[in-house]
Amino acid sequence: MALSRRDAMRFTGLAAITAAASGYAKSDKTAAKSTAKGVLLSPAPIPAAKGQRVVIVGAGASGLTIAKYIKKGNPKVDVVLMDKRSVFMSGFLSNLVATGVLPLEFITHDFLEAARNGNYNFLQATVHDIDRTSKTVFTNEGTVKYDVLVLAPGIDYDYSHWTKGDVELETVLRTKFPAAFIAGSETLSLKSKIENFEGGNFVVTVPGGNYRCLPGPYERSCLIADYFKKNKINGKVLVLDENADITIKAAGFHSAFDNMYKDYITYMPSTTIDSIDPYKQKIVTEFGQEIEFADAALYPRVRGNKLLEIAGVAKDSPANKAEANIDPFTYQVIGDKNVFCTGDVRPMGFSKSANTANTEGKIVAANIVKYLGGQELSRKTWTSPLTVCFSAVSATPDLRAISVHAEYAYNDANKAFAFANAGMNEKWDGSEGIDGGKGLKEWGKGLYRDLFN
Amino acid sequence: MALSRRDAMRFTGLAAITAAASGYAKSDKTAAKSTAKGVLLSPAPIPAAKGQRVVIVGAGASGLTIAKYIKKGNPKVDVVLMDKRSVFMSGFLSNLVATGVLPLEFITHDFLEAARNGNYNFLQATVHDIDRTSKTVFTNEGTVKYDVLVLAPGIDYDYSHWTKGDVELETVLRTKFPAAFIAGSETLSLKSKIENFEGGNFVVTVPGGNYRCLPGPYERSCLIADYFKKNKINGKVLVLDENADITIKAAGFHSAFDNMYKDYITYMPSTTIDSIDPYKQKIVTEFGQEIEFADAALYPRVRGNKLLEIAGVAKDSPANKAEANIDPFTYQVIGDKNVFCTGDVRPMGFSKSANTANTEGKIVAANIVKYLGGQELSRKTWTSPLTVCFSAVSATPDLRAISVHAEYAYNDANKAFAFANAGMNEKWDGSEGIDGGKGLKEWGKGLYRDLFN
Amino acid sequence: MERRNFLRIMAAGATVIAVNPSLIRGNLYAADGRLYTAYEKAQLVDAAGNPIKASALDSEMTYIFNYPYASTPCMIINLPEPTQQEVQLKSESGEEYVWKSGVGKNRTIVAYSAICPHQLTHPTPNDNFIQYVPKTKPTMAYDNSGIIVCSSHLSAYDAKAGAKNLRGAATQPLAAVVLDVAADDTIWAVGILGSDKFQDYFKSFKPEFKEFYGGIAQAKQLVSISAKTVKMTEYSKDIIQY
Amino acid sequence: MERRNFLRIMAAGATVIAVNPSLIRGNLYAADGRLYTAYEKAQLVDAAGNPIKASALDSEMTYIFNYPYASTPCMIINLPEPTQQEVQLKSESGEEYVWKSGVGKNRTIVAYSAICPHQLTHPTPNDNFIQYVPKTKPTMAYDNSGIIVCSSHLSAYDAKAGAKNLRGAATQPLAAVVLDVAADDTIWAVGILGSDKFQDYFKSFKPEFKEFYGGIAQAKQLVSISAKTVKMTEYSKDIIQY
Repeated sequence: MALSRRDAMRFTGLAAITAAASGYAKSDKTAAKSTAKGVLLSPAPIPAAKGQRVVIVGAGASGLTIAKYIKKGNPKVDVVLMDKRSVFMSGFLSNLVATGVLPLEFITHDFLEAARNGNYNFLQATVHDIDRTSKTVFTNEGTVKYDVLVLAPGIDYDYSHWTKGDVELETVLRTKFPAAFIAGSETLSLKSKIENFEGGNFVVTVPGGNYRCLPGPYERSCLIADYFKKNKINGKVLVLDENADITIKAAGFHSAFDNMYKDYITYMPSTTIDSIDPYKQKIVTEFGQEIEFADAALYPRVRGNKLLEIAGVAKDSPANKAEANIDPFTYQVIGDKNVFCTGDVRPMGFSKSANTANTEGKIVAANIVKYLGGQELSRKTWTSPLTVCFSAVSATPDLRAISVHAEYAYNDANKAFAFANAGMNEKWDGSEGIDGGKGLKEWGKGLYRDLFN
Repeated sequence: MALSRRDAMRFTGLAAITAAASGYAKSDKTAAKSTAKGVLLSPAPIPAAKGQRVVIVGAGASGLTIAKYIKKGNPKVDVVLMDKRSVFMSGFLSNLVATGVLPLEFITHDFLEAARNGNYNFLQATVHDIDRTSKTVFTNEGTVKYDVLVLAPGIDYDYSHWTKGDVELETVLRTKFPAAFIAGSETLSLKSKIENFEGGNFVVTVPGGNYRCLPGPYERSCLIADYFKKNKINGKVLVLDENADITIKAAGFHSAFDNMYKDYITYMPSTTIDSIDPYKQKIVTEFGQEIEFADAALYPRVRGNKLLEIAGVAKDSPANKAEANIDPFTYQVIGDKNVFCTGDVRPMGFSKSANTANTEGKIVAANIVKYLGGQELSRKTWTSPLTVCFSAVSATPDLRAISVHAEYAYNDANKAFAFANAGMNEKWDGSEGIDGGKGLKEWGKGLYRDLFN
Repeated sequence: MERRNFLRIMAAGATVIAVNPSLIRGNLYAADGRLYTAYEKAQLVDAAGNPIKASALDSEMTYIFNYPYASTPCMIINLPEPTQQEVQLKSESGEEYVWKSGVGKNRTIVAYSAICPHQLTHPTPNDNFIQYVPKTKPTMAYDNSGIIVCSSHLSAYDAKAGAKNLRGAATQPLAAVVLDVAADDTIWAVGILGSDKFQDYFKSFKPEFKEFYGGIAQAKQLVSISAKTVKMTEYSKDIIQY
Repeated sequence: MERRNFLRIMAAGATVIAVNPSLIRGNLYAADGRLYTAYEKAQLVDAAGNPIKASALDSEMTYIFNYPYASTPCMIINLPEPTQQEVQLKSESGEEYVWKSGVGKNRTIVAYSAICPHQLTHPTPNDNFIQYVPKTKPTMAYDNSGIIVCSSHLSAYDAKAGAKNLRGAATQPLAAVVLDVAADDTIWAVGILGSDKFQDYFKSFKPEFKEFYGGIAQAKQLVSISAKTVKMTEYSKDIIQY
């Protein structure tokens, strides 16, 4: 098809640029030296602080809540929320996306919208250093100074129980059988694994410690089984649980496993993995049992995000490695009250879930406003976050879910937090289950509204 | 609803963790000093190189192609592909997502899948420094050594023409009226702007220079107009074009504007913006014309990603700021042949589009394999990338698209690249337009297959 | 589909009855006017457009009407016992205000915004998670019933005390609708007391407004003259309550 | 729907005709056997299962059959002129091989994999972007027609020369189907010459295999005995060609 005269002219326009740009080969005088220091030690491209500045690192349920509610509590506080991601994807409800029940749009949200509605600054940047003496955060976009720093970076995976330091094995496990409890590529991997499954064992593991989203692996097992059943796939979900029993909503999940998925789920409690061969796709348990698998979502233990170590505020907890070394009532770093750590890096053993982080975030935000106003924080300024959490147990023909809600109370006798005012709805087979399914979606939508609108 | 006995036991399990973790308030001996240096100067958690290692920064169309095709060319080369994002979203086809024609799933893809299929390592990490003397890349996950480094970080926006250095104005523009030519939150912002539009002017700007996706702003204008028309929204798309005419596929877009969108699109060529008031939502042009807008997607000029400056390989080009200072035939940095720069940071004035980057990536990958094998690269090892690009002009009732394809040839007389073997299909109103619409989707799917499968 | 049409008609045709507003005295606003906004009075009418009489409200039934905007749902409930009086309340930003009392012969009639201040859950033609839980029905949200519960995140509100927070994630009471009961036993909404979430609501549900009200502008229209009032089971297809 | 069923039947019921394969001599493989894979011979039959005669193929029509796997589409074309002979070709990884010639009385009949090696575009029951462009029809992909074009990204292949690359993004020829024409004028596929993309194809289209072939395993079944061969317009609903 010949070019028309008009078309030829358009092309010429671009060709002119091409011509001009082609002169480069001539130049040869680049400094070999890196200019990184110069670029990165300048301030990041955000407006100068117009008052006391709170910098929040990590725009998950915790960070987003805190940014919004600090501005609500005192609009004069300057708030900068940072995240390395260009888009938000929630871990909550992601099992429903992985099994095709909900579209990706449902869990994917817009940081800029949150910033527009919340009247704070969002900066897409990754932190690589924090100097708590000069109160400076170093990012790939430049530096940001803070008066108060909030670290809400969430979990990372701790593969050490399985890999004993073998980095290659860890990389292969992360790549081939991702846990899919940090939303993003992992979620899409899980989705394509389920969609392309041709039969055999599909292994789901449940880690020990206080892992993110206690019911998550059980919910996932139900939904994968539901998918196999619906699509007549000759597959079986093997649930390898490091714990002695289902860790939460046990009655509900057990009855779903037994009644709906007898032929599709094998639940294996107290199963500690000794070794994994990702090439032969074989797991050997502590007792020598060999388990072959056609595919898997291998969820290792969790730890605090590496950012805590970068900031020098990490400490192993009895449950997990490298969690935040904070006062459990004020969320302030021990020895540095200007730094708060929230969300899934907190060491208090609360449920690592979005609803907990969201309700906690409102409390922490109110306390940060008080702190910036000169008030000391203490046990007296503490109130309990709330854990409200729905888990799907089936999607076909109806979405059915069970739920739990609980507060936390501090027990002075044993110096521990324990659940308070807790309740469960573990019946899924009547109208409660269908209401639960509707509740699950509205619960998620409510959270998105609170974080982004 | 009371807790059953069994439930109470489950809760106890978690409460035990809670109890154990609550001991933290007692400890008070954290070092205030940052440990960032220690954490970040250790190697990143990827396997040791098993041969010559190529590190590719940026997993867009360019980086993904190069990673895959180096492994195809020589499986013994160790390839590490890095990106700061947890998930891939394409700019191409994103206008169709923003206008609700395609679901988000269509453009969102999985880096881990690409790594699994391509047999290379993917590392989610952000680079903050590069030392070309010791051949080390510094990331928030630790250091990575390279034999060959490929920088394919893509564009950033250059707001300086509009803001004259006013960082606050830039932040407001980025937040309130994002350009949506870097996929992610910006895409979702555009989508909600269109869906929630209540009438008035919707401004779309077309920058000067060699901006990303030449037809993109025109395609977007058509699709927004299509949306307004279909949903009976009393809105008008004002296309403020810095250029004297539509820069590509002009006949096709002009006829679409004139025939389908007479009442919905006002095309304003040669319109340079003098100032933008993002609060009053008013633009003043160079000639003093005042344009009020109800909403907008303001696309400023583009520049090379800041990473080039970090690496010390940036140089202003006649078209854009801070593009790669490379030999246009070998893509090697002038003075440092171990560093290649590809994709939208190249200064050659090729079309900044995924198909160009993908075809270019295969050539560059083959050349890197040769270079690692000891061969010198030169003009003789160069072949032309291909630009094949479809643009939707309507979605209702049928998806219709126009297209262009072209190679590039170097002209020794004027030392410039120019289009060669170019062709257009700018007819959209017959069956060609419908075929074009189908072609558009298959074109995109082909690219995703090539990048991820 | 029917529910959607019903709402469209409600929004568009809310101009049936004319009454001299000065005949009706407000009696339930904060003493000092803080956190009280008067809107145009609207008479509560049934689906056929006939005035609803206070004495005709079923006991412990949640009725829904949209007020003060075409898209902002409220609930009116006839409680089994008289309400408390002069209840001291506090908004999430710390402002204090007083809710005076229920209305009607026995001070048993209350009305509140049905937009949960926690995360804006509210009745739609599809479903309703927020309603009064009768005394005989258990709820997971609180120790006893006879309260208002949002079953989305289990916030519990004291129906007889200005929707004061009892438990859950919500950090302020439901906004109250200030009601008048006229001498002829007709019921009138006259304003909103407390911190409403209308602006957040308008930001958050634009696609829903298009679906149910025909557009965003339509959803933001102020209700005028009368407000159609129906049982929650007629308003929403599904009632979800734990 | 019809097309989908057609494919399922094709995959499942490909066991109609039995012939002694030894009666048929291959004549179109690479001289040294490189890049040639023999598969079970399959006779090309029409939709009714009757053998297709070489002399009965319409000139310049693209016919589609699936070979050597139930889901891998190939095209057979009767060109208007005799093909070239002993064409030297090169795969994308640099392996050289020889395509000998077309078959049939006048050496005009050629067959190639219809999976474009560039990005795996191929005919499906929904649409077909890759086909022979008759001499009288223009194409955007190249200066002259009478060639094979993938209109997804405009790769052009020389139909009469082993599908050698003429222009576009593809970096190797289409894989060739090695054909035999028997003494009775029946046509047999016997193997694949050149670098095929079958493994990439199997990785990339799993959802499609479920939709059109009933499953991934079914899609990977080897074709046996016969291969149903239809005009591309019967195989795909939409033909897209620039």
